[in-house]
Amino acid sequence: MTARFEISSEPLVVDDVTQKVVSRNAGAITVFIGTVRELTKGKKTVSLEYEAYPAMAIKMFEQIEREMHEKWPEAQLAITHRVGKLDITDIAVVIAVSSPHRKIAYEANEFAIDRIKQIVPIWKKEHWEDGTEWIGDQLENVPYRAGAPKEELDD
Amino acid sequence: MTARFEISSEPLVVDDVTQKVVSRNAGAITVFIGTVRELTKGKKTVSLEYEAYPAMAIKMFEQIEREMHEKWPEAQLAITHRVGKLDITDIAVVIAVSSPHRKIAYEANEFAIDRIKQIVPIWKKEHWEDGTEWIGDQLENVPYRAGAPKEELDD
Amino acid sequence: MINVLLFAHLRETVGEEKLVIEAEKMSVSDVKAWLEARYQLELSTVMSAVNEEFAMDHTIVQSGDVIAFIPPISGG
Amino acid sequence: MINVLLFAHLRETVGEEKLVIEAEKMSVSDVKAWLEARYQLELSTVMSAVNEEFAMDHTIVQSGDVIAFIPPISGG
Repeated sequence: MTARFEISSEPLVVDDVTQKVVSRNAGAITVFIGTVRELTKGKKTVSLEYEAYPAMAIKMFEQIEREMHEKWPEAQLAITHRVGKLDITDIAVVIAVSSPHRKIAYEANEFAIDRIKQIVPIWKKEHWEDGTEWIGDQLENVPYRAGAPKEELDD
Repeated sequence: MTARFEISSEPLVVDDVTQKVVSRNAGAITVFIGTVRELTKGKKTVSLEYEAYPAMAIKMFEQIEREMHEKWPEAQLAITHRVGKLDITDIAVVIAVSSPHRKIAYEANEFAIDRIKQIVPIWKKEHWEDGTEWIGDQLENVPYRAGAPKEELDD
Repeated sequence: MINVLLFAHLRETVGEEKLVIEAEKMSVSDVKAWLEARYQLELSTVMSAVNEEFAMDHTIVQSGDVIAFIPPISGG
Repeated sequence: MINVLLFAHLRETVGEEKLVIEAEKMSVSDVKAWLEARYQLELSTVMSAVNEEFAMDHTIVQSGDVIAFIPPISGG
């Protein structure tokens, strides 16, 4: 079986990620597909670039899985995050969660994307018509201590 | 463009449903995949059979879309429900929701499946090793009046 | 004439998915009574739809209309 | 020797994605000071990871370890 957590420089295929969580005991699979949108806070994105620290990103995906299993032992998780240059509507991340019951599949999936935005070392560079910028919490001024970094609230 | 709401007797292809909600303004797509699970309340399902009242089911999907737009005007919705005989892990329903922001994509998707289970005329017949039964709320004894029928809580 | 659609266990009990009643005008209750008089059915708690919209027991069904009986649903 | 990984704007500012410091043992703070002395960087608020685990300013980095600086993340 393919690894359930991946960083990929190739276009993502949603079904490849979903297949990893299919189970005879799953009545529900939720999939989150993060896509590149054109407008953020009124500014027009031309393209995006994602960079990752792959070895650590995979470890953080595994940590998210452990945290998820503490809350929802029956849920199964698979995540692939894209790196490289992406155009509008391209897929940046796919998260698939299966569970016997649907409520947990929604909750665990949303938990996973929230935690990805907190602890997984991946960076996005916006390319606008008039320039570029590495996105992050520009106001962040407290280094990571015991807990998680502050959550990004921009999407 | 293909209709966003469908009843299909062919195996469902998740990506066909997801593609219908792709948008340059969508930063998030959530997909719910309802699959046939083997065990329900400890009883082993061999296969399932779904029957629909297609014309009315499509109207009810459209009603769910209207209700969704009242709450979340920017969300887009597509639903396909399977009918006929299904085996374990086969897909019974696919719901795709896109939205500029992820929170709404999760909420609107869960709203859609909850409402499907309340108002869309589709019936499931369980085939066990020792018999069959049409599933429904066997305790339901109040006909539909102004509101919605009681929600099914079994999955 | 009034078209009656049956689904799930109602369809199986009656052995037909569609019936026709030769009448100009009936209430939903009348149609339920008509069916109960002919088949082993208990329809007092079954929902109905007239022309694909949920209906009430006192809703009037006209010739040409389609009335469907909707047992407790279990889709999704 | 200590391996230093740089990402995003830190990588672009330094012009390298990897640096090597010839040292047996340093704290994360020491590495930050070493980088700040050589490049136009302000690292006091930047997170770090030692061998792929988040680390503290007082965490000790040994020869052979990998220390990575993690600017505010923006994946997902």
